[in-house]
Amino acid sequence: MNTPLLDVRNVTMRFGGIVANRNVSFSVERGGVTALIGPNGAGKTTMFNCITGFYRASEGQILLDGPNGPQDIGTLITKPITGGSHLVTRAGIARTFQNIRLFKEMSVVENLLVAQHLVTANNLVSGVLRTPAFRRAEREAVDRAYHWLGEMNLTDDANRLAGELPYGRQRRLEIARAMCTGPKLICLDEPAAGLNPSETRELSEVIQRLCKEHGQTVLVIEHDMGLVMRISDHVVVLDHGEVISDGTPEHVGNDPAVIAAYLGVSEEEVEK
Amino acid sequence: MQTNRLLTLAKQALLTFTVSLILFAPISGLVLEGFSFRNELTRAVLLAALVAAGRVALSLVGMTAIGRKIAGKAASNGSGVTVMTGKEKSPALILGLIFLAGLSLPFFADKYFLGIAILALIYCLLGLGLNIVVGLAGLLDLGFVAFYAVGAYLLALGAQYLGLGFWSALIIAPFLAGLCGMVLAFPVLKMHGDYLAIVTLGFGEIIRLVLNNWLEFTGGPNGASVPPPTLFGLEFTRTAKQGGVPLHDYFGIAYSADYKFWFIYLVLFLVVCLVVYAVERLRVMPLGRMWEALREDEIACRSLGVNHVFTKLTAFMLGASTGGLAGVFFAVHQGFVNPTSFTFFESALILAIVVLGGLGSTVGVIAAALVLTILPELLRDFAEYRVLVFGVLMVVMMIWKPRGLVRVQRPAFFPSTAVKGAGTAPLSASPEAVR
Amino acid sequence: MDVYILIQQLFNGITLGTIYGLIAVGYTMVYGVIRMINFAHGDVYMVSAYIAAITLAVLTFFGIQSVPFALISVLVITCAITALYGWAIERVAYRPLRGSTKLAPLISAIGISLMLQSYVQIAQGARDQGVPTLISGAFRFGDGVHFAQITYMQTVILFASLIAMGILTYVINHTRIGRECRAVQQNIRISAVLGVNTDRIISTVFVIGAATAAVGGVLVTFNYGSFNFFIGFVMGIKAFTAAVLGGIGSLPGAVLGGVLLGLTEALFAGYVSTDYKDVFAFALLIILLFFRPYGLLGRPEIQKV
Amino acid sequence: ADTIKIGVAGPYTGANATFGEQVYNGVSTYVNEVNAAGGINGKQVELVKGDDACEPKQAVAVANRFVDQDKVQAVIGHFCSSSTIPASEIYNDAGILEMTPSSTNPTVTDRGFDNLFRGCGRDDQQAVVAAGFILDTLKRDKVALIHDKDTYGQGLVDAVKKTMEERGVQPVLYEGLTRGERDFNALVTKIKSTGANAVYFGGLIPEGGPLVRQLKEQGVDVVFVTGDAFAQTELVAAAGGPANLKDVYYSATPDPLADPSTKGVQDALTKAGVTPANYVLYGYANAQAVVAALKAGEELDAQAAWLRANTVDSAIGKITWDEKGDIKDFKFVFYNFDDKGTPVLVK
Amino acid sequence: MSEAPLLEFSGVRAHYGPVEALKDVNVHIIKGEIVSLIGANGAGKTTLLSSIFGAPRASSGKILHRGEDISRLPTNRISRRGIALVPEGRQIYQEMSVEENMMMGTTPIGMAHFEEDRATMFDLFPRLKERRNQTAGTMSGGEQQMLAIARAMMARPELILFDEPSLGLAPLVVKRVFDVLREIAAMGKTIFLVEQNANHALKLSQRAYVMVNGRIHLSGESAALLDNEDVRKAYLGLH
Ligand SMILES: Nc1ncnc2c1ncn2[C@@H]1O[C@H](COP(=O)(O)OP(=O)(O)OP(=O)(O)O)[C@@H](O)[C@H]1O
Ligand SMILES: Nc1ncnc2c1ncn2[C@@H]1O[C@H](COP(=O)(O)OP(=O)(O)OP(=O)(O)O)[C@@H](O)[C@H]1O
Ligand SMILES: CC(C)C[C@H](N)C(=O)O
Ligand SMILES: [Mg+2]
Ligand SMILES: [Mg+2]
Repeated sequence: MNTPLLDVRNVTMRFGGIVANRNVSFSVERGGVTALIGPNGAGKTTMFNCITGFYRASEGQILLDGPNGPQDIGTLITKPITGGSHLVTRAGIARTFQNIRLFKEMSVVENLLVAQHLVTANNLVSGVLRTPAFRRAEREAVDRAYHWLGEMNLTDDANRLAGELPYGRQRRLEIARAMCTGPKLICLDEPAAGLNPSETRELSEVIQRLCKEHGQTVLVIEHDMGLVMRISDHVVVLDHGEVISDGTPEHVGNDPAVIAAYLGVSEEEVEK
Repeated sequence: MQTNRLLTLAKQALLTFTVSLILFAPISGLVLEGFSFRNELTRAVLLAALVAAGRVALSLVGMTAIGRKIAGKAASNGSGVTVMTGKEKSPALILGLIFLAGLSLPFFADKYFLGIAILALIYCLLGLGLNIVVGLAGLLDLGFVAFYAVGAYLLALGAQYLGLGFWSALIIAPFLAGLCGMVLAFPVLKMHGDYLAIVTLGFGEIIRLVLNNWLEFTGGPNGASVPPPTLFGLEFTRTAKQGGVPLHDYFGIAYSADYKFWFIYLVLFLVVCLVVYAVERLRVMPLGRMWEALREDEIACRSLGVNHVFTKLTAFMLGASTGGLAGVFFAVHQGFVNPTSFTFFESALILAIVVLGGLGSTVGVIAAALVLTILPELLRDFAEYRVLVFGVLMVVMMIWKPRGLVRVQRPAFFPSTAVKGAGTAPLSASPEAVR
Repeated sequence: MDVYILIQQLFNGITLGTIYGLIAVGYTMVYGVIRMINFAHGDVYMVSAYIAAITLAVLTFFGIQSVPFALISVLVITCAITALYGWAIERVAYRPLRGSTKLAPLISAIGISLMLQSYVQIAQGARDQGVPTLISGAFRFGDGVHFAQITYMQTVILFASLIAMGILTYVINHTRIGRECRAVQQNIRISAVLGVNTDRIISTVFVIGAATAAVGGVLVTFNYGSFNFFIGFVMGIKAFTAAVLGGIGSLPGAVLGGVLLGLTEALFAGYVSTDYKDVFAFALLIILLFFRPYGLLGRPEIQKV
Repeated sequence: ADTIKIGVAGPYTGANATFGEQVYNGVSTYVNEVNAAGGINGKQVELVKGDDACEPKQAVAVANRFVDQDKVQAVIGHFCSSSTIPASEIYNDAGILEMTPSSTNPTVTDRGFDNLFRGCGRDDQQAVVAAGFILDTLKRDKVALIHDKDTYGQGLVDAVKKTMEERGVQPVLYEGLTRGERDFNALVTKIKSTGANAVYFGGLIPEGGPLVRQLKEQGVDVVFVTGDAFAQTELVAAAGGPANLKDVYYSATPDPLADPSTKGVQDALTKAGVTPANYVLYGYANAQAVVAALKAGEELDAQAAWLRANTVDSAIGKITWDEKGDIKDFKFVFYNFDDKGTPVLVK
Repeated sequence: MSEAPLLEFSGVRAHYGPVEALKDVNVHIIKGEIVSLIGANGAGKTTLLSSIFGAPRASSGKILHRGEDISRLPTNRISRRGIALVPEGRQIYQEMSVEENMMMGTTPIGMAHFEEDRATMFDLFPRLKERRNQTAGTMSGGEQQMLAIARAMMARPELILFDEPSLGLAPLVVKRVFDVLREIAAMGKTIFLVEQNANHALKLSQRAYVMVNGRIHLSGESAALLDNEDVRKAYLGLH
């Protein structure tokens, strides 16, 4: 078996006295959906923040596999002067946020164009003079933006302000925006929150398509167990900052520890 | 109903009257004379009555149908940003006309008017520069005047010590100012929002204070004189002072002090046009978009791989460069620079231009620069009431158009024909998505 | 080095600093609640100086001789009228801008600042005004030649400022109105939904801010004895600097920032150079903010993503 | 035109507004008299106010406006040297007579403009007198030099310093305070620590008044000498009462109002309800000179030549001009204060 | 409907700038009822709730509370009438402690019952008790949601508007929230519930409205809607 795309090794994250993650280890395999679940406050978002470089984990390592072997996220963000979480994105991890963070006063397409700043010819002179190379790059960027808008079923809203969109579409737009960075791994923090069941179903199809058609690796935090069970290949359960269960959806769904801590006895699941 | 209205109106009037009377009575009503005072209370009462009457008049207008319409309109233009539809008519014709009109202005205007036009254009330049920093990148800069000073003093001191001329200063100034921008930006970029504001304010003051205190080098409060500009070695003075030939002698025409103004105006006008073009381009370029994205949400930007420090730095430097450019023109126009031209109030004025124009809007900035430089001149007839009226108008304009004179419009983008429709997702119900 | 000179400079710095602190409180409070830098605050202080002098003149005119009584009535009347100024300015120039961009009220404030200056200049004339010395004398330490002193008036300033600041800090942190102020600061919309009368809270803040400026105005007027329509400008910038130094939004920070600024100025002026004392003060501010981006006592914004 | 326009430029707003007012009051008082007496060669005189707020930027705009829009025939102003210097270039180009009632900085006339006259003294003249006064009359040798970092104040102090150094006296302190501040306690303590027995201050009353007061409050035993900007009635209030003015001296022109020959000026001012402050008199005197010059001819050459050749019997005494445009032998005398704060001539 | 409604929208329209977000909405809620409102994203549910608090103000039509039009009242007066809102996206005071947030909830009625009500809330949400002094902004999403509910309850409102209270909550907590809603209803409070989780909402409520594009599209007994084919397809995700 080849190396996992992302390998989280013994990560601990503390905020003053609060330990949000304690000795967490898990890995994310290429091309699949890994779900991170757990009760509120279990430390899932914190884990995400460590993975995407927003926090520097207090202890442990997070390794992202790349062409030159595994790379430690921690060293990327602590690099002097040039270091920072943006390097993590450049290394191939994109994310969405639990509380939507779009560029509200910019149009939907522009949101996606910002995400592509690395591939467009980012040169002042060529931009002001509109060299052919620059125009080509811009055109490709716009087309790529429209491609992802299409994928997320947002083409209609392309030239609206992002802030005007209803919640659900904003969530999809965030995913589209993250995809525009061309990530190896995309981390979705509660993408289905605020969506109704049929919208959730659409979303799960979108995510599945990402994996199947684009070979995208997805790491997702979600409370909607229906979605999690449907799409994920691998589930990691956190509770009080610790991994309490790790395995296939079936395994986790039947793990008494998980049921006690998180799921409760699910009438809904029974009903279906 | 009717009497009810009248009653509230009367109440309102009375309240306004009382409050304004209390406000006006000490300051307008009792004028200090040494350790005692002179009674001018009637003046205070009159003022208070005036304010109350104004208030009632406003309310009355608000009650009429037209008034309500106006009020409604004023209230509804709250939302600031719109996205263009992509079907707007190209403004090339109008722009061309404006350009020609701008070029031909010297033939119609006298020196006074031209002088104001030059100042207005200088403020356009300043506004455009600060707009990059504040309007686009969202970094509140209260010390912008520092870069303006750098440009101005570059020419003044450069001429004095290094023999720099107008043209070489024009080329060096953006770089030097940009460099200063970078020096300032380093400590500043770690800071957030209003801390940044005060640090930039402090920086602006430091520059001014140093210019003022360093007598041996800068001339301190006495300032430094600036040589008049030259054009290919031709001078605009009556007699050659810089070893060239006076322009009027060369062409064999009569001497006129206006030529210098024409020259400055035309060069400045062209520079402003260039800067406007560049700034407009920036807004649809990756760099400009990153600035705006940073203004909207820094964390999201970082999550997209944007190096926020570097991006802010570029905004600061480009803004500073533009300010430096403006400084050179100011110096050459004045022929003399001293620190009083670079006070905090100047920064505030430039900021007012940017905000009044509508943050991020180039057209707005130009409009506001014209308004805020021409207005004080128009107000000259008010003599010492000038500043008062200017202040009142500033407040009124802000209340009237809180989001600026011109709404920001975002460009529309459409896919190239090659991919049209290709990206339609299977679950989409409406494939003909592109408007 | 003469130790009395050093002590004297410390006294100088601390009294100047408490005054900066008093004015800074107004900036900090307004900023704390509506995140607005109220550039007209310095001019409100200027207006209060005039009101104080006029009130004193009127009292003298009516033959009131008792110094404590005069001082207290001047303080009360000035605070009241200046507070009304604060209220009116907010009502006229800032409230209509609620909910628009953050910078709109800033510009409006600059307009108000120009208006106030110009209004006072026109109404009262541009010349310097003064008040007679009410309280003279000083506590002196040392012998006849070498001594350090703190004047009675400076003592009054110190105590009045500390008391004013103590009361305010208590109000903000421990009373309902203070809590509501903080609530409005963090989320004005939801505060209204929860039943907070946001307009009134904001007005209150302006009123309190103006009143503290008035306390400053009265004390400064009686201490330095002279003023004109332009004194708001320099004081405004200094106090604003103090507020930021201490961490804008924090009341104790404003005081601390003020005192620090005052001390810096006094010591630098005393031992290095008066010319460059402001350069040094601003440089210090920049350096300090570089290492503590939220000022001395400011709390960093929570950045939970 | 059937009227003659004279521009009066100065700060009518901003920190120096009080001076602008005074100059204008002086000028307008005299011009009203002239008009009442039939004007200049039968033409009425019209005054145009130009507010430059002592900012060079506005000064240039005002100058252009005077020249192009208002078409003035002479200018009284500008007030601050920093405004006069850039604005005078424009008047020079346009060939318009200019007389400044207050710009004392040497540069103003040292540039060799033929249209520009100074209706007041020069800083270097005043400084020489002041240095002599401190060293010889008051016999003080430990002098602290304080200025306000402005053209006038610093110019004056620098000139005093130069004169003193030429005479071999080193100042014990040379410092600049910041305009707009009120608290100079730190500076006062520093002065005290140097053991100075005299302070020469170059600056204006808003800073000078509190400085005097704080020197007294801290019990610093020095004489306080300063320039003509202190010849203002508000000094008493600004310094905290007459008691604080005991050892304060300032240099100024001999008080014209004490001179019986200027009775007319006095009456005119009383009639117009103008308090005769320092710059009111300068304004009045400059108006007298300019009107006299305008009477001499319509051309600048004639006007300038007249001024260089004749003596004006003005509100500040009999004045004549040298080639540069400076007043010849501008006289400075010293004033001190009595118990009520009224200035008295130092003999 | 014999009883006069506690809250009634009659012909309400509301705009965001040029966009009409509510188009002639008629909704009524009777005292003691649980009414739910479901609809797709962007249908205008949040707008409907917040128009009660005046943002955006109804541009025409009336919002009647106990028969009085409240659509022009200042926002802060609404909560004094016994209406509380649990807003979308929690909107807790980030920089205040949990307790202070709860204190803010008491604004309309004063602090008289604070201790008592706080105890009740801590029973409902033990997590809050643990974190009572934590700065609210650092709490997890779910914890914040609980706090938002608790805060609204502190005003002892008669009518509580919930805007997606289950958003971002773990399944266990969602269940608890719905249990809490039931308990709250049992206390005699009237509940108006906006939910994406239509299944849960319809099971809880007696009546429901379905909103589409700013209009009320369907309304009726919840049970009936639960069986409605369209509703099942569109909102319950069942085919
Ligand atoms: N910046 C911070 N400072 C202090 N404590 C924090 C911070 N960020 C998170 N925490 C704490 O760490 C714990 C984990 O929070 P986290 O947001 O990771 O939870 P979560 O698993 O994402 O929960 P939810 O599903 O509700 O979003 C919480 O108890 C929270 O209070
Ligand atoms: N501040 C705003 N400015 C402009 N348009 C807005 C604004 N808020 C909402 N809208 C628009 O109003 C419509 C209704 O939005 P609303 O938030 O009420 O929907 P919702 O039903 O609550 O959706 P969700 O389930 O996503 O919360 C949407 O089309 C949205 O785009
Ligand atoms: C400030 C004034 C007294 C003017 C001063 N004489 C100058 O030359 O600027
Ligand atoms: Mg989370
Ligand atoms: Mg909603």
